[in-house]
Amino acid sequence: MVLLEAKNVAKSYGGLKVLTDLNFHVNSGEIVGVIGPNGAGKTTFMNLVSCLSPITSGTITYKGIRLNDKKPHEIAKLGIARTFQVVKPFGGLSVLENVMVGAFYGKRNLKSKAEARDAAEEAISIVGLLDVKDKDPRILPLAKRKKLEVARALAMKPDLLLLDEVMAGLSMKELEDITEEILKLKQKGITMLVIEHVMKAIMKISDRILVLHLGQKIFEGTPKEVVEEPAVIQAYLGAKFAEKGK
Amino acid sequence: MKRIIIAVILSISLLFAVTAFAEEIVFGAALSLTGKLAKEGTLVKNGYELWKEAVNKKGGIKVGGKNYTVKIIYYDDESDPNRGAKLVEKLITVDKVKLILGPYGSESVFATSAITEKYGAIMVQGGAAADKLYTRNFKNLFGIYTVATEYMDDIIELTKGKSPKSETVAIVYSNDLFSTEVAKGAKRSAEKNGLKVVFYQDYPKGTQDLSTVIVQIKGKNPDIILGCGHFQDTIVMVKQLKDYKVNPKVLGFSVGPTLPDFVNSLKGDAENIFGSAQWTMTLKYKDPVFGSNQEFVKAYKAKYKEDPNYHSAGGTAAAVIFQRAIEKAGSIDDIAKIRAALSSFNEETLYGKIKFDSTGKVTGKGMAVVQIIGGTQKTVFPDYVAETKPIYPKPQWK
Amino acid sequence: MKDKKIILFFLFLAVLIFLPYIVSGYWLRVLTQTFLFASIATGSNIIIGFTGYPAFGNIAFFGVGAYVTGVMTTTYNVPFLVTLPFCALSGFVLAGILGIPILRLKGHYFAIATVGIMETIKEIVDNMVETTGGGMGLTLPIMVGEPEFIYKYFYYVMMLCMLLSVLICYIISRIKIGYALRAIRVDEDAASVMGINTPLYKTLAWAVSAALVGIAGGIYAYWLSYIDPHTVFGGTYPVKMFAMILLGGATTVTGPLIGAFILEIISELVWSKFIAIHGMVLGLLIICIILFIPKGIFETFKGGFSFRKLLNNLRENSL
Amino acid sequence: MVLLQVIINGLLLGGFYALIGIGFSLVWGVTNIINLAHGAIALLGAYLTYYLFVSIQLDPFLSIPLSFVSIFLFGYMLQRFVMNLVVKAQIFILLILTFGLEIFLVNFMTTFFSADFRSVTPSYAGESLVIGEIVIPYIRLAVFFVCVIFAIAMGLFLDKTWTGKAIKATSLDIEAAMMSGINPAKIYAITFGLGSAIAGVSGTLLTLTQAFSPSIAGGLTLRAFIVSILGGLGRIEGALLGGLILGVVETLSSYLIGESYKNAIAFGLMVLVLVLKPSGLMGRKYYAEVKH
Repeated sequence: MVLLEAKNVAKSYGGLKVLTDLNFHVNSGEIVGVIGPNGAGKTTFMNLVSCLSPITSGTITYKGIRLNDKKPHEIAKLGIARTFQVVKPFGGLSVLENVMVGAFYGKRNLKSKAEARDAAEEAISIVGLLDVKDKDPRILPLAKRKKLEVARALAMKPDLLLLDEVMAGLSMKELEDITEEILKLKQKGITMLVIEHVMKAIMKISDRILVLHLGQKIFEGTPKEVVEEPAVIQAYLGAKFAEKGK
Repeated sequence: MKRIIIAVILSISLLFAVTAFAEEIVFGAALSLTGKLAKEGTLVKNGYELWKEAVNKKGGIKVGGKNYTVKIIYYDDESDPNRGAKLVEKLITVDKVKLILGPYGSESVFATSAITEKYGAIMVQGGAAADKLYTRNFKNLFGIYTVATEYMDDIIELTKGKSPKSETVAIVYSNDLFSTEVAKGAKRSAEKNGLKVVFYQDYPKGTQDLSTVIVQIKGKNPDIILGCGHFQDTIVMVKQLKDYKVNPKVLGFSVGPTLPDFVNSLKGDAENIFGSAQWTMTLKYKDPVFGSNQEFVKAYKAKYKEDPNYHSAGGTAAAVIFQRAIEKAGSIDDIAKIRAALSSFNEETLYGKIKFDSTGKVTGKGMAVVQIIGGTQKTVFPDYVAETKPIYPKPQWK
Repeated sequence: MKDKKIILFFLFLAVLIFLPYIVSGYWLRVLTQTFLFASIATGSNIIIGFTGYPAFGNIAFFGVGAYVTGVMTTTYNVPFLVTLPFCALSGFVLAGILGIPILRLKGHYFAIATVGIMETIKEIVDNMVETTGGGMGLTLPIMVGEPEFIYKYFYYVMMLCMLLSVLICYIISRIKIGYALRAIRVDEDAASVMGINTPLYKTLAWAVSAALVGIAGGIYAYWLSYIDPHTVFGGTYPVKMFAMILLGGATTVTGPLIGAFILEIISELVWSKFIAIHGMVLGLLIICIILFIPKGIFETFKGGFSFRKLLNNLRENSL
Repeated sequence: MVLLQVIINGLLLGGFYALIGIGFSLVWGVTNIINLAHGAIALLGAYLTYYLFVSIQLDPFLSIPLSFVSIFLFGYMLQRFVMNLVVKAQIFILLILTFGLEIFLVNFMTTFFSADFRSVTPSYAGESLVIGEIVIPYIRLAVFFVCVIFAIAMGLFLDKTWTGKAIKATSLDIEAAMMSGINPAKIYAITFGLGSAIAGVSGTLLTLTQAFSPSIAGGLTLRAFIVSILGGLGRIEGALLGGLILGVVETLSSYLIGESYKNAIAFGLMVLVLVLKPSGLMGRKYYAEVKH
């Protein structure tokens, strides 16, 4: 079953085209990876799905509902949750309270504090942050803050989870942990769209991979196909050369 | 920590330590010593201080054969009427003072007199001219300023019978309590005297530009222009009237020409402008404390090294009247007796012949009219106190 | 810890309730004034501290409330207490309507827009001479009764107003909405993707805040019995309000209240000793609060007083 | 004809407003400080001019350089040793800090210069250029030209000099600027100094056309507010345009609607622009837009 579908999606800022003519879909229960060099339009696409910025043309549908004119909070109620590449914990609220916000306002829309606390604790235990649940997230190390992002999104009880570079900057051990957690979540029936630079991890978790380059889809296929696709390799190598040139 | 506690205890005890000693008569005043009315507030305070020194030099206030040294407790209301009210309450309940000398400014008097009335204390004020003060049926408020609605009467009176005849008048005013009342009174008085009011317009308090108003006035070409505002807008108006070559026969202001800064700020452009004055230095009145108005002026100059104006004189006069009423009442704490003495007051003071009507406002005092002639203000009206004849019509701008 | 706080609060409350039978009229007035500031600061803190929108011109609703009571009691002879719900309502509706466009702005822009609104409302009131008396101000009917009674009356009414503000803040901080507001304060994008209808909650927060400030304005008007546009819209109120919020701690329920008490009592005790220069002292005091204890005294001195903490605060925000 | 006169009056007034706004806008755009003490700083320049005129009869136009230099130093020190200490704090903390400064300065001036209203009237005051029915006062015209010259000079300074470019760079991206060797503490101080200096000059010019006392500081700041919002932050040409618009709007609304409504209309306009186009009538996306 198709959960999320993008048709001819384009986004431009003034004259600058960031995404052009993107067509693709995510099925229920899948993990879809999105890769591409910097500036490929990955985060832009994610912002379009979560309605943080308006779509220039084309449509995105989720469960058959058109998302173009929705507000971010409406999307959240429909069961889409996301994390941010630059983590955005709510400082001044404890880890537990951070996650409670998700339980209160996500798809669950809980009313009572007790219920929200239970839901939050469950999400926290999934990512393994129980020991720091009363701490202010601002003092936690990056890995834990990234986990907090995931926990907050999970507390919303999403059907579709958008993960924006949750693995960047983590150690090998932490990477393994988080990969495992993501796979566990998949078993729970959560569909995921994962933006990632860490190739090894994304190859391991993804069912399918979407490759973006300069705002365009250059390839879509299984991890194995992606590794063998010349266009992808060229895009990455070209990008690397470009970076060296700087 | 210990030191902090000691400091706090000390400051609290200081606060409560202010009690009246024997043989002292204590007055209280909550004035604006900072904020937008700091200037006028300080002048009124100067007036009170001068009176206090003069009286104490003579041995104090004599009541029932006993001499009481005058003491005045001051507080600063920061030009905030609400704070003024609070401080008067402090004067009455904490400092136990029931003789209150008024603050400067209609808003402040308005707020503080409500407190004195509630506590049965008494206030004599020489610092507010709003008519509204006297429409509240207060028994314990006496004011010596001619009220705002009568402010412009004498300037209009002055133009009567002069030639060439003035027929039209333009009135502009700042939209605050005092100025609005002045303008209303001026309009009424002008119409009563057969003048046609061709322009009547308010402007925001403290405006920085009046060019549009002046261009409009120019179109009407009135014989008389009356500005009812405050010093700041008066200066702007004079400058711009000259800029746009508007030349009326009479240019008069409610506030401004009577203040020494008027000539300092405008130099030659101040020439021949009329102003209403509650009081001027040259008025020839006798006074029970200083002997005469001239003596008061001399004493003031000696103490403060500057000329007194109607603010400070108002302060002194209010205090003088208060003192005379207390002496007549024969009691320093019987408010009813002091009130009766004030109600029946009829004496000449440096501020003029003072009588109060049943609402507590001064009656029949009138205003003096001054004109800037040769860089100084001269009293030109009414005739019996005038130093010189008014210059009419006003010559064109240089 | 929590129990101790609540016990302390009720102890404080009990003292306040019995105080009028011990202290003089002047001190009652000082306290009433303090309650007034505490109400304004606590009410405003809902939008400023909880939601993170620096509504510098929030005093606008204080003025609106004052004029609602003023006009209703003078023109329509409505009893004073009956006007108070209307003060709240007018603040609520006005902020609700203005909030929709204005709350799209952030930071400085929002702060300035609220100042613009405050000045615009002031000028409008100034020009509605027929209804409001314009610059001439408005005289309210003076309450009949013994001064003793009147002062106790306003003392208790203002105290109730303050307690109402604190109570509402407390409730907001405890329930679901409180979490939404605090999330909005830290990061609006993150809050919205978590399902928080940010425009709605922001507007709601501002409206509640305006309603509380409006009630305070209504009581103030009847208490002072004379209001004019220049005193009720602006003056030093906004900055005093902010200083109190900062001093006590912006993110807490009782912080602004404590800030109000500290600042007002200090000014009572100290100001009269520095008549000539107290304006400068006030300015310096505010500058020092900002430089050394911007997080509020409780946050800063949690584990006891030390100069090092002051210096740390100084270092934290410097370039 | 009256309408034309009113518009000319508005433009002349607008020149002055522009100058008040430029400094304010510059400081806000670069350092992200809304300087509520701007009006009070302008008055420091006004008092300097006034006392120079009274004591040695120095013509106000000649005291412009003195105002500029001395108020620049004042502003530089202030930013370097006070404002820089909290410049990274939340915005309302900065707001309160500058308000505290305003209270301090106003009371300082009241204590030492008295609350008296002052004004300077040189011998040539009141002379006007008369063309048909249109009257253009020379002083206002001169004030206008000084303001425009300062605006242009300021714009050139920012565009053509290294310091100017460093200021612009800092306002765009402070981290990138730091990495290219710019010391932001110094740049902020220079910016605040310049903003203050221009305010000081506007204070100097103020003495010629109006009466002033410490109590008008707040009103001046509010005008600066409106001008910067109308024009767009940190943009010199924007502030110039904003000033002119404000001047004309004030005189026109005063003529067409009523003098007492002019402030309401000016503030209403500001709120409207904020809501509809927060980056100002001439503002572009960058500068302060990205900073919240």
